[in-house]
Amino acid sequence: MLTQVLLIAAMSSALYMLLALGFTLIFGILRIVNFAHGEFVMIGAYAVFALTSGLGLGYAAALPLAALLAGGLGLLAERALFRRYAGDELGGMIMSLALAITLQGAAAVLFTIDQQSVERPVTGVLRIGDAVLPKDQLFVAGFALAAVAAFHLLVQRTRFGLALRAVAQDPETLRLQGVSPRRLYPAAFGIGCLLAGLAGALTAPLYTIHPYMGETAILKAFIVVVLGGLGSVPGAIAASVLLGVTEAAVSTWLGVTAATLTSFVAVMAILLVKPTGLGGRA
Amino acid sequence: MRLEIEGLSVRYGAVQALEDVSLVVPSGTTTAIIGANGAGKSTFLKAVAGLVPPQGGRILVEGRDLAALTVEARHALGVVLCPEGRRLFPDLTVHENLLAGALRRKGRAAVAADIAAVYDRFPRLDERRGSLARNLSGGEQQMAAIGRALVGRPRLLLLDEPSLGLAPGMVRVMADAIRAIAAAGVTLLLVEQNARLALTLAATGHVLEAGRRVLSGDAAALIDDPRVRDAYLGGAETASPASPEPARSW
Amino acid sequence: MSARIRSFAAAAAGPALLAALVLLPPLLGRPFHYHLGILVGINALLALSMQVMLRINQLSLAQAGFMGLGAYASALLTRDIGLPFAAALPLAGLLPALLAGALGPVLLRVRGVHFVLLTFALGEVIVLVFVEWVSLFGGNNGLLDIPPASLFGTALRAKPAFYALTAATLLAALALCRWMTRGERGMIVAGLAGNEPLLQSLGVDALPHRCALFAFSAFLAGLAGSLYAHYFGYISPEAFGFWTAVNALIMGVLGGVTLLLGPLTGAVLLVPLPELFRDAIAYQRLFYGLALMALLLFLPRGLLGVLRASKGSTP
Amino acid sequence: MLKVLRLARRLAVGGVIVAGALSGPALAAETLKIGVVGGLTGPGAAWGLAIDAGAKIAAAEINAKGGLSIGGKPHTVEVVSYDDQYKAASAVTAVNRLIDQDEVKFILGPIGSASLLAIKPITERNKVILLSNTYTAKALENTGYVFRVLPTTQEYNASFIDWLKTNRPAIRSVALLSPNDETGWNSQKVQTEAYGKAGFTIAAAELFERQQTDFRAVLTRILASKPDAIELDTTPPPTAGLVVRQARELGFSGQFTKFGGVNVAEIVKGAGAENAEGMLGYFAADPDSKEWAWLQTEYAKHHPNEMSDFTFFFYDAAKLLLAAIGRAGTATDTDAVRAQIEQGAPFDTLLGKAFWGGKAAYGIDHQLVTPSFLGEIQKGKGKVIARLAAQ
Repeated sequence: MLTQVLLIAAMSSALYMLLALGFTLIFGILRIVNFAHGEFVMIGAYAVFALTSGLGLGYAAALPLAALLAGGLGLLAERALFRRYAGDELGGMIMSLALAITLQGAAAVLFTIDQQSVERPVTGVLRIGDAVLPKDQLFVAGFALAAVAAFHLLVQRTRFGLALRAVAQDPETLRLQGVSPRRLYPAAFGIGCLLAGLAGALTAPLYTIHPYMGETAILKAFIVVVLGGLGSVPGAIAASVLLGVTEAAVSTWLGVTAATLTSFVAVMAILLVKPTGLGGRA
Repeated sequence: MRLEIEGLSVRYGAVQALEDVSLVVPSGTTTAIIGANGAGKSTFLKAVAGLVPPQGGRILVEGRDLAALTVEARHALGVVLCPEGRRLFPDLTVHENLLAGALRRKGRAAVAADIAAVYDRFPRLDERRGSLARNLSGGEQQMAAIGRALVGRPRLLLLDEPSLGLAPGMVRVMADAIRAIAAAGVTLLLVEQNARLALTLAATGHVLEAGRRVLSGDAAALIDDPRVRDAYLGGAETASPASPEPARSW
Repeated sequence: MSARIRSFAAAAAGPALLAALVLLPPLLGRPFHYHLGILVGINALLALSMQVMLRINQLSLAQAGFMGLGAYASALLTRDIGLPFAAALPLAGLLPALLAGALGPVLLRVRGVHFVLLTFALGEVIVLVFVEWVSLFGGNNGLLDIPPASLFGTALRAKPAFYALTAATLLAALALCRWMTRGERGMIVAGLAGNEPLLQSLGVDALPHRCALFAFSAFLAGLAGSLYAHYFGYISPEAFGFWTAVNALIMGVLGGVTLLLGPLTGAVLLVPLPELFRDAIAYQRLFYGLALMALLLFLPRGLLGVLRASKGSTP
Repeated sequence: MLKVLRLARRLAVGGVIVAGALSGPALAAETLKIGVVGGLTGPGAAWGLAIDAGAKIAAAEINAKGGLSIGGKPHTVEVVSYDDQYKAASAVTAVNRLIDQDEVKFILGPIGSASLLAIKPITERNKVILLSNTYTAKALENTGYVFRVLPTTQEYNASFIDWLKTNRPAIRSVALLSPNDETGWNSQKVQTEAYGKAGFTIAAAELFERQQTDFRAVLTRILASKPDAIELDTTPPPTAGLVVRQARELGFSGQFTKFGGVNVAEIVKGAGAENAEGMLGYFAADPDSKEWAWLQTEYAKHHPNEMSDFTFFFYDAAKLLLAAIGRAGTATDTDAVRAQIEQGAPFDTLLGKAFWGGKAAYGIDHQLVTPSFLGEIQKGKGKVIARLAAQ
């Protein structure tokens, strides 16, 4: 049972990372708590659905397209809606709530409220001892980890990533180096939404798709990011693992509702001791 | 790069930070601005860099009015501020901080050469290139901050309190560095509480009091001016009686 | 327009607007309008409780949880212990106020977005306790058969009577908030909003005052909860979750965050809004979201903020 | 001046919004209004739309025949629907509006337990007839005007479990999985008792949160108890599909049963046809029947999404109600209409003969008892394998 729990934890952790990284990136750069983040997950999932069932594309082609679409829409949203709220935490939060409601409504109109599903690209299971490892989940976890690694490289190894890290730490000083934070916002928002869309596109074959699926996603992203410290990438990664393991263990041995309660009590406890989260610095 | 300031005034809400300040920094020279805490020295540099909007007056670089230019555009012209308190990116390494200074620039090789030059100037930084900025000592931070500004290829370098909180040995290192920068032809505008240091490094000096320029002149002469000596030099050594020219508007 | 007339108009505009809003349901006269009036009142109270915290630049998402605490307290005290409503109502405010007062010294060390997240988690924990502690709170099932509000031995079963109670509670809360933002107290509140030097010059220790305001905001939320419980006669945890707090926040922001009448204006605007879209059910959520975005984009300082700005006075 | 104009425009916009919200629609002279309250948007809207469509199909049918004759006068039947978003407060608003503004005396819905419990005092006080469906046992407690028009597990699961015992003797132990709310608690209790009474071992009884999509942990827990069958009870069908798939992937090869109601299309979507193969469950209606095909065509005229089988019950309920109003000859005296509803049994419904029951369980015969269908999922389609008459 322990092996199974650890496997479940590992797979959830990888997904949580993907969910949380985009969320924390957008907060780190624009100081906007994007409550519509879950809706970009939903967009990614519906995009895969539309591209595969509607246009007959293969999943391998639909996956990157869906992520790009979510990223592109995020870029547009930054231009049209969020630009004016950079640095205004309250205003940005409220605008993102309005956007979340709008996107849910739009999805319900476009795709109806029916649950949809996407054909799984991978099937079958791997067995490790008495533990079972579905291959599609393995694929999702592997792809998610690869995306997290790619994101890490982008942030750590490129000039663009350097600018992103710099603007998150001190936007004014970045201006003094001749780089305008405003020029980084669309890309940051777009990448954040792209990661969300990728999470949605990856999980689309795993779960069913519906217009309100974003609310579950945002809750997870929220817990992870709060635990890890807003804007902190290493914090988000650590917190994803922590949440994945706690959830798997508590819900296996104590039950599901206990797991929900545990995660929120853990959030409060950690925040009370360290208000900026695990990886955050005041 | 010649800097001309005409009647500059800056207000923060009800507080008048600068009032009708005029001065000229001739191209290729080092100019010092001294004054007490809160006299408006940092505000002056921030106004030149574009971080605070002036309420009145003009800022001209090579005869060009900077009013319409953003901080970033001024940086592109070569107006680079090395801010008070160093303002390194705390969670970037020393090397990354230096790279951040060159984010605007294209051409990797030239940037790499400039960074190598910084390491030559400050060997200590080279040793600490992989350390996070937040873990540096004050002197190391100041080296990194100046290095970052230099990598931005300044033509007019605005240095805000480079000696603040440094040990005497480190102050000497800084002074040498500043002389070398000046020798390379960069126009320098230096703001310092350490008036003696500033006036030793500069050709010309200006004294700010409560947002107004009250005294200007040849740096060497200012060091000997009793008013400067009493107020800013702790009335230390004896000085020659030569009096500087009185403040006047350009 | 002479300055005197203008200042008089500015001074009279608030009370006139308030009177107009309060008298709207009796003028329209139908029970359904009273019902909407009651909903507006309860929502405005909650939005007002959020505004108390927003005044010191702290956004608390725990207010819906505090409202729930008030609702459950009031319901249990009247239904199971037999306390009269007149006693349960203030207790329903005091209980969340005590909790907020007790947690305040810990929570309020944190500022900005971290405070938002902390209060979000607190709100979720409160609701989860309602869900999980089935024997006391009835779990997801909620509490049934909550007795109607009654004063002086008369049950306020009729909508106009309950509307009067709601309006009176809201007016009292508005008066308290106004009192709080005037004179020296007002200066302290302004100081708590970020002007720390001002506080120091007043010789005020910030934390106790912030705790007191947090407790006061929880008190208002608790009152809203009590009214909710006794009006509907039935409560369940989902009514006090995240979206309730968010809706109250949106009301406050739409009305105008810094203005006393902002929350009420926002509630008057938003509570009936779904009624507008009732003929286009499939598009309801979409239109609601678009309407919100439009309001935020075109009236960024809130409806009242715009009205005041066009009058030429600064808020 | 410009400012004044701008201000005036803003005020006008605000005024329109408020006025629009407060004005009620005018009453047509010879119209009978039937109210619908249900979750029409948001998660679970499929069931709310089933109420709406059921009522509208029945209304259209009778209007096409020249309207409903009440006391000799033909009335056009109009359906007025409000969304309660599954929230108690919104349901109360909807009911207030229906009773007060629309002057409606008959309401179909709601679905959510919270909504029903919150509006019941109002409808009872106003003697408004409520044809509802909620799984809570409290729905019919102390009521006079509430009818439940959809059978719950209580009504049929004993005969289903008996069938299982006789026809699948290899199954000895059952694990139950239900949503963690009033519906789930209630149905899990009923199922536990019924399976226990029939001699099955209850290997595990687990609850989950409705928004959950990942069940591997809880399934690991369930599979550790080595059940022969997993009973999915009132788990919403799309979620049930996910559970089935994740359980199969974790190596569960036993039987799935879902005696809390099956929607084949939704389960197959979530589970994949190969994983759902062989699942046994309660079908509200026979998907291969001509009635189903007809209703589905009618449904498509109202809503674009796939029809939920709840539509059957609300179509029949609306017809039942309209017939009772016609027989009572009054659209205002709800006591007379109630008497007609109670006396009408047994009725012919789309599903076959139905009647009122429930006295033993709830104290009042306001529970509709309909024929039920034991179905099996075969190759992604629902096949009825036994038809159990109403009893």
